[in-house]
Amino acid sequence: MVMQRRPDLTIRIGKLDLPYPTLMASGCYGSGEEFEPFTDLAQIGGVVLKSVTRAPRLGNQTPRLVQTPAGLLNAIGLQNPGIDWYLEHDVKKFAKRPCKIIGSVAGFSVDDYAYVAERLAARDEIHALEVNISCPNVASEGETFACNPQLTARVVRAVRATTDKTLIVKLSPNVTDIASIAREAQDAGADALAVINTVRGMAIDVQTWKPRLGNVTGGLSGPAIRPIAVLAVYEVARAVTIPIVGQGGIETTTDALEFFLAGASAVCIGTANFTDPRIPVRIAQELREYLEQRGVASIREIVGKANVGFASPFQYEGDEG
Amino acid sequence: MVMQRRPDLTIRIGKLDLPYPTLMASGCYGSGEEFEPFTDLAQIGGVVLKSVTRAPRLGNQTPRLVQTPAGLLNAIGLQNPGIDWYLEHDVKKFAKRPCKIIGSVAGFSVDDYAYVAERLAARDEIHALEVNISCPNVASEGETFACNPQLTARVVRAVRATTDKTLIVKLSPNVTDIASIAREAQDAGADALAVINTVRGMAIDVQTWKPRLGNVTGGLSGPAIRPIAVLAVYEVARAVTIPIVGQGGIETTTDALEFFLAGASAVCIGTANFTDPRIPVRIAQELREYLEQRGVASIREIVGKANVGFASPFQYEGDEG
Amino acid sequence: MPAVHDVAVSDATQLAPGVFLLGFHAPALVDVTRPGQFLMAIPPGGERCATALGIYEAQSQRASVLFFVCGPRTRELAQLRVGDRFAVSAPLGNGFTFGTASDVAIVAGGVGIASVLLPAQALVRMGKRVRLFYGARTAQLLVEKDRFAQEGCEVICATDDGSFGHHGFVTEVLANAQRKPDLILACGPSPMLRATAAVARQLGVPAQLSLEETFACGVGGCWGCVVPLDRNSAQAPGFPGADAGGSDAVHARICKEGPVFWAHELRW
Amino acid sequence: MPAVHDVAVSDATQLAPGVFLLGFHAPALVDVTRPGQFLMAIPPGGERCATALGIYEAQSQRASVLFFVCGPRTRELAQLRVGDRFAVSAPLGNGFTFGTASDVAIVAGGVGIASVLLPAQALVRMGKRVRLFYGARTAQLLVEKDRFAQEGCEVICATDDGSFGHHGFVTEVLANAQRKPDLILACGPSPMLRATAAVARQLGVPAQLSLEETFACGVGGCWGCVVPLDRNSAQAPGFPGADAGGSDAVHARICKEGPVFWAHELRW
Ligand SMILES: Cc1cc2nc3c(=O)[nH]c(=O)nc-3n(C[C@H](O)[C@H](O)[C@H](O)COP(=O)(O)OP(=O)(O)OC[C@H]3O[C@@H](n4cnc5c(N)ncnc54)[C@H](O)[C@@H]3O)c2cc1C
Ligand SMILES: Cc1cc2nc3c(=O)[nH]c(=O)nc-3n(C[C@H](O)[C@H](O)[C@H](O)COP(=O)(O)OP(=O)(O)OC[C@H]3O[C@@H](n4cnc5c(N)ncnc54)[C@H](O)[C@@H]3O)c2cc1C
Ligand SMILES: Cc1cc2nc3c(=O)[nH]c(=O)nc-3n(C[C@H](O)[C@H](O)[C@H](O)COP(=O)(O)O)c2cc1C
Ligand SMILES: Cc1cc2nc3c(=O)[nH]c(=O)nc-3n(C[C@H](O)[C@H](O)[C@H](O)COP(=O)(O)O)c2cc1C
Ligand code: FES
Ligand code: FES
Repeated sequence: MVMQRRPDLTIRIGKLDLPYPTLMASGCYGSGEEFEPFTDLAQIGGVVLKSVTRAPRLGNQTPRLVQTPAGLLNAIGLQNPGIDWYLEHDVKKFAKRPCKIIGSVAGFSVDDYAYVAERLAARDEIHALEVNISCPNVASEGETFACNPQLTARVVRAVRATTDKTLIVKLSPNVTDIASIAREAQDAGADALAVINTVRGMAIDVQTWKPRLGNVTGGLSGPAIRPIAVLAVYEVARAVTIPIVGQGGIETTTDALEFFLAGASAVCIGTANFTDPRIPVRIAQELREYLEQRGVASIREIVGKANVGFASPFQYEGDEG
Repeated sequence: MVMQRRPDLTIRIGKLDLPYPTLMASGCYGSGEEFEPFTDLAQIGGVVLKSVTRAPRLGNQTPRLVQTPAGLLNAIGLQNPGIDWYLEHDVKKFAKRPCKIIGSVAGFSVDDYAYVAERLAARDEIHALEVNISCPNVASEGETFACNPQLTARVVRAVRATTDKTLIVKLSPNVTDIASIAREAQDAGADALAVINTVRGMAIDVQTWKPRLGNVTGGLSGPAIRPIAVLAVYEVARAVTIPIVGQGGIETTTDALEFFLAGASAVCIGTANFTDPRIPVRIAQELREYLEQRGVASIREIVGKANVGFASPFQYEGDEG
Repeated sequence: MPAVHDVAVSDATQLAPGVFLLGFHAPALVDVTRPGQFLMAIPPGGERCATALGIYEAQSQRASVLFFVCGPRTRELAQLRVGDRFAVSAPLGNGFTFGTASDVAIVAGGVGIASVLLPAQALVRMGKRVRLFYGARTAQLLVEKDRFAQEGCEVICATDDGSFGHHGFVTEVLANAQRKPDLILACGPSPMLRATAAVARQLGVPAQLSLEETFACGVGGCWGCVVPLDRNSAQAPGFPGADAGGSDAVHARICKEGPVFWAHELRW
Repeated sequence: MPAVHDVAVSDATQLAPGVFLLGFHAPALVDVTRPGQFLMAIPPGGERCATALGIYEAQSQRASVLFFVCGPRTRELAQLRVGDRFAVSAPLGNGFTFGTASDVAIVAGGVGIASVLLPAQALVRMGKRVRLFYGARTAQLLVEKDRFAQEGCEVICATDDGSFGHHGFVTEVLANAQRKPDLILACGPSPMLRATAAVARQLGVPAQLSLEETFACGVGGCWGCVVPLDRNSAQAPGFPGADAGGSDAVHARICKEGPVFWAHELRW
């Protein structure tokens, strides 16, 4: 069955209307400008900017990157100029981009998050906010906000109070039960959830007997983590009603489809841009062809279509080998 | 500097003396017999048997396996004949193996674990026990024992009470803080810790719109998870004093060395046997060459040598992108 | 006796788009291979499980595999050039058994063709009458059909698109064949195997099916490749674990107890 | 203007064990490449970041890369055969600047040789005097040294094992050279670059170093490849984030602000 009109790829995340369901991941795409020579930004949904903090950050010692099997370890350390300089010099440039711009907020206290979010959201060049809660909370011995339901709720409530713009809360996979964190974020006012951030990992140099990353530990991204990310989306989709931005190892159209079918309303592409900057536009085009071949009118119709729950009443039974 | 005597690869785990620091992972190596045509079992440390339960289990629907980038998803569902038949027919055969045999105990209640462990440990053919606590506890809505410090402690105490043989407790990476679980297991009487079991994940078939595993979810193994496993060993090594059996994606001698340098006293090889059954013997030989070249007398001397702690007082700081 | 064989590529041919024939020098393997057995091809680049492939040819010191590129591992194997070395664990599994059959119908679909040349050759050598019922999506993918004719088989083809032979499924041709065979051997995608089993039941002819499933170890060590089998089958692993379900079915390992099973003993 | 170029391999040569020269037809790239720029080679099999490689040659519609196999990505590139297609993002980064120098010393160590042919050719064309100080582990790895002589450079070699030229580091030869150059360009492993910087300081000669670091994006988008740089450097990214440390050092991106930096401006 072939269609009359071309399948619809547009999607709405909270108040944010996207022409394509493909976002570029925070920290992986600069502000879009860096990739303009290699792709057409008008054919992607939007760019999630590198996370910005209250104070400027020099970031971690190098090496900040290590290649691993089908994966990439990174420990950038949130290098960024700080919100003041950022608002003064960077943000105005974003108006030129032919795609949506989503700011990313990071911090080390609930206050940090609220302060940066409020000032960032106040700018017209910023169409929505993502909150990167995979940061340590100084007030509780560096416990990661995203790893504690209460801390998650407090950050989200504080940020929510500062803006009406679409709020995407980005969850960490480094938890025992991501669904419970997802519920807290939804109840605290999140408009959408980004699932997942990087998985913690490390690599050791067997020649020098030293960790290979200057920061010792880092975040694992790329195809290696895709099965972990697909499951996280699948579980979160059963726990919340707000839209999910699926991410983690998306490199092909098949990969992206796994996330939509698991329950994501949009996908985010990070590390794959380091493999081939043409991938996001190719995925958008192939998604349309895929829907066309199956006579599906809109990408929205396949969201969660493979989410049939679990084989056992005990969600974890049967996958222990 | 070249040595007189060949470097020593022997290692002691609790009361278990291993001629080589290389174990074959539970569920990946049958009882050793299956791989005898392809390798020399006398050149591996030992085989960890497939986990056995109180009652027989038919296991999960197929497909039980899915290839992922540099990884393998499995959901076997602990197919096994149950402890009675196992003791009667299987165990006596193990005496023939030219390597150590480590029984693996699984269960769905504290009682199950103690019952199976006691009967298994009573047999001379079984030189040590590994406890696979990545199973759901029926009594607490299927919560995974390994994901709850109290449940972990209760299982380990119960099993400890049944035997003096070396007890290896196998930890799950699907937790917020693996170090705290490791401490509980040590305090409850574990002689050693196996780090890590598989990482939960799933894959979706974009043609049929169904999960690719019959069980929906499964456990991810192979090189893809190595950076996650190396960090888990690194963190656990800082939290406990008992030996660690490192595992997760070991395929080459370099990989194995990463685990020793992170703090493992022995390594366990699973999925790599599906890649090439010659890998374990090759790693043992190359480990000896590596030590020889560096004039290191024993593998024991490099354990934890790259474990320098963390860059920031906040263990998680800096790896959030 | 199976073993790991280090081999060198002797010839590499693309038979059709995405379909490759890879020959290699492996005297030791050729001597011990029985029809219907398979090998595990060790990936040169590592990082993945070995790939299960039927042993297509085994003659005068040369063995070969015939495969369709459908993912990263077959793509990697398709890049091997003459002279390149790689390794295989082989031979594995239990092959076909011919008994006293005198008129054998071999049913092959798609890549299934890769596992049926050796049985065809053996049966012809034994003076049996051999018909190959060969189905594929389209004419271009009916690779090696002439080869089977040369080997002395009667070759009957079917294509989904009607571009060659019968327009439809090869099992339809088998069902309506004038002469009834006294043994059916089949290898191919599981829908085709199920259809073959149904036809065999109708005709009252015993059928052996070579099953496919995702493998990890290929040697019986991981229990990843099971199929429900009649507990009374001679191939059934004799322990209760496999029938905890209480049914008369047990879970047998395709790689170890199979890959060839009697159609009437399967409980799938 | 950088872009993604789809190219076809025109020639593939093994120069020494593990060292490969890969030529490809890329007219559009050749026209715009400046000496010292690099490319990101997109991995044919995916699953990994593109590989940063210096642009070795760029002439008459053909460009090339010269690389050492040290991991999965370079291994994959080494398997490309004539006619195979792959893609590169290029040209990237800022190259060397020659100013009014008339006597230039180029220091290359190991794979560093891959980034210095284009500047050598350009300088010779401009009538400058060019000496190549070339170091490697052993004679066999002094690949392409004759090529540089043919191009009109005076070639001075050193090997760690003394198998060819000076026995020791090439920077020692530079330090004791009779004639003092008025500009030094260097590319190689960072210990060699640090030694070169020290020699340049002693001699009071300005030096440009082409740095290496693990890259991900190669285009300035991920901040994975930074090096501490004097905040007053013309190449310093003009914002405070980079000097939150309070030091006079800022973190500059090697792929974007570099890969070539003035030795005296580095704070490493
Ligand atoms: C006993 C036995 C004998 C065999 N003999 C042969 C033989 O002789 N010749 C032969 O060609 N094959 C044979 N096979 C099949 C062969 O082993 C498989 O095709 C093998 O998995 C190929 O590996 P791969 O890495 O290339 O593809 P894989 O990575 O294993 O992928 C296999 C399939 O999965 C699909 N897939 C991947 N991701 C997704 C997704 N997200 N959604 C939906 N589908 C997806 C791919 O498209 C592909 O069709 C045999 C199998 C067995 C068990
Ligand atoms: C601007 C620039 C230009 C460059 N130009 C060239 C060039 O022209 N030619 C060239 O050959 N290279 C060049 N390089 C270097 C090249 O990009 C790298 O060598 C590249 O990473 C190779 O990728 P790979 O996947 O083959 O190796 P990788 O997988 O990246 O491995 C690289 C190194 O890591 C080591 N390693 C892996 N695992 C471990 C472990 N556990 N412990 C210790 N060590 C380990 C490997 O042994 C290897 O030495 C350049 C780099 C830059 C930044
Ligand atoms: C097919 C398969 C079956 C497994 N079965 C078990 C099991 O029964 N019990 C257990 O404790 N671990 C089991 N595991 C986990 C492995 O023992 C090992 O801990 C894990 O795979 C990580 O190591 P690897 O990456 O080297 O495979 C299984 C793994 C695989 C791939
Ligand atoms: C180099 C690098 C830097 C990153 N920086 C950030 C960041 O600043 N904030 C954030 O929320 N996520 C950051 N991430 C995580 C990505 O946004 C993305 O969630 C993750 O990499 C998984 O997607 P992928 O596998 O497609 O890359 C970073 C990832 C990488 C690889
Ligand atoms: S594939 Fe492992 S048992 Fe069959
Ligand atoms: S490699 Fe990404 S900024 Fe340099």
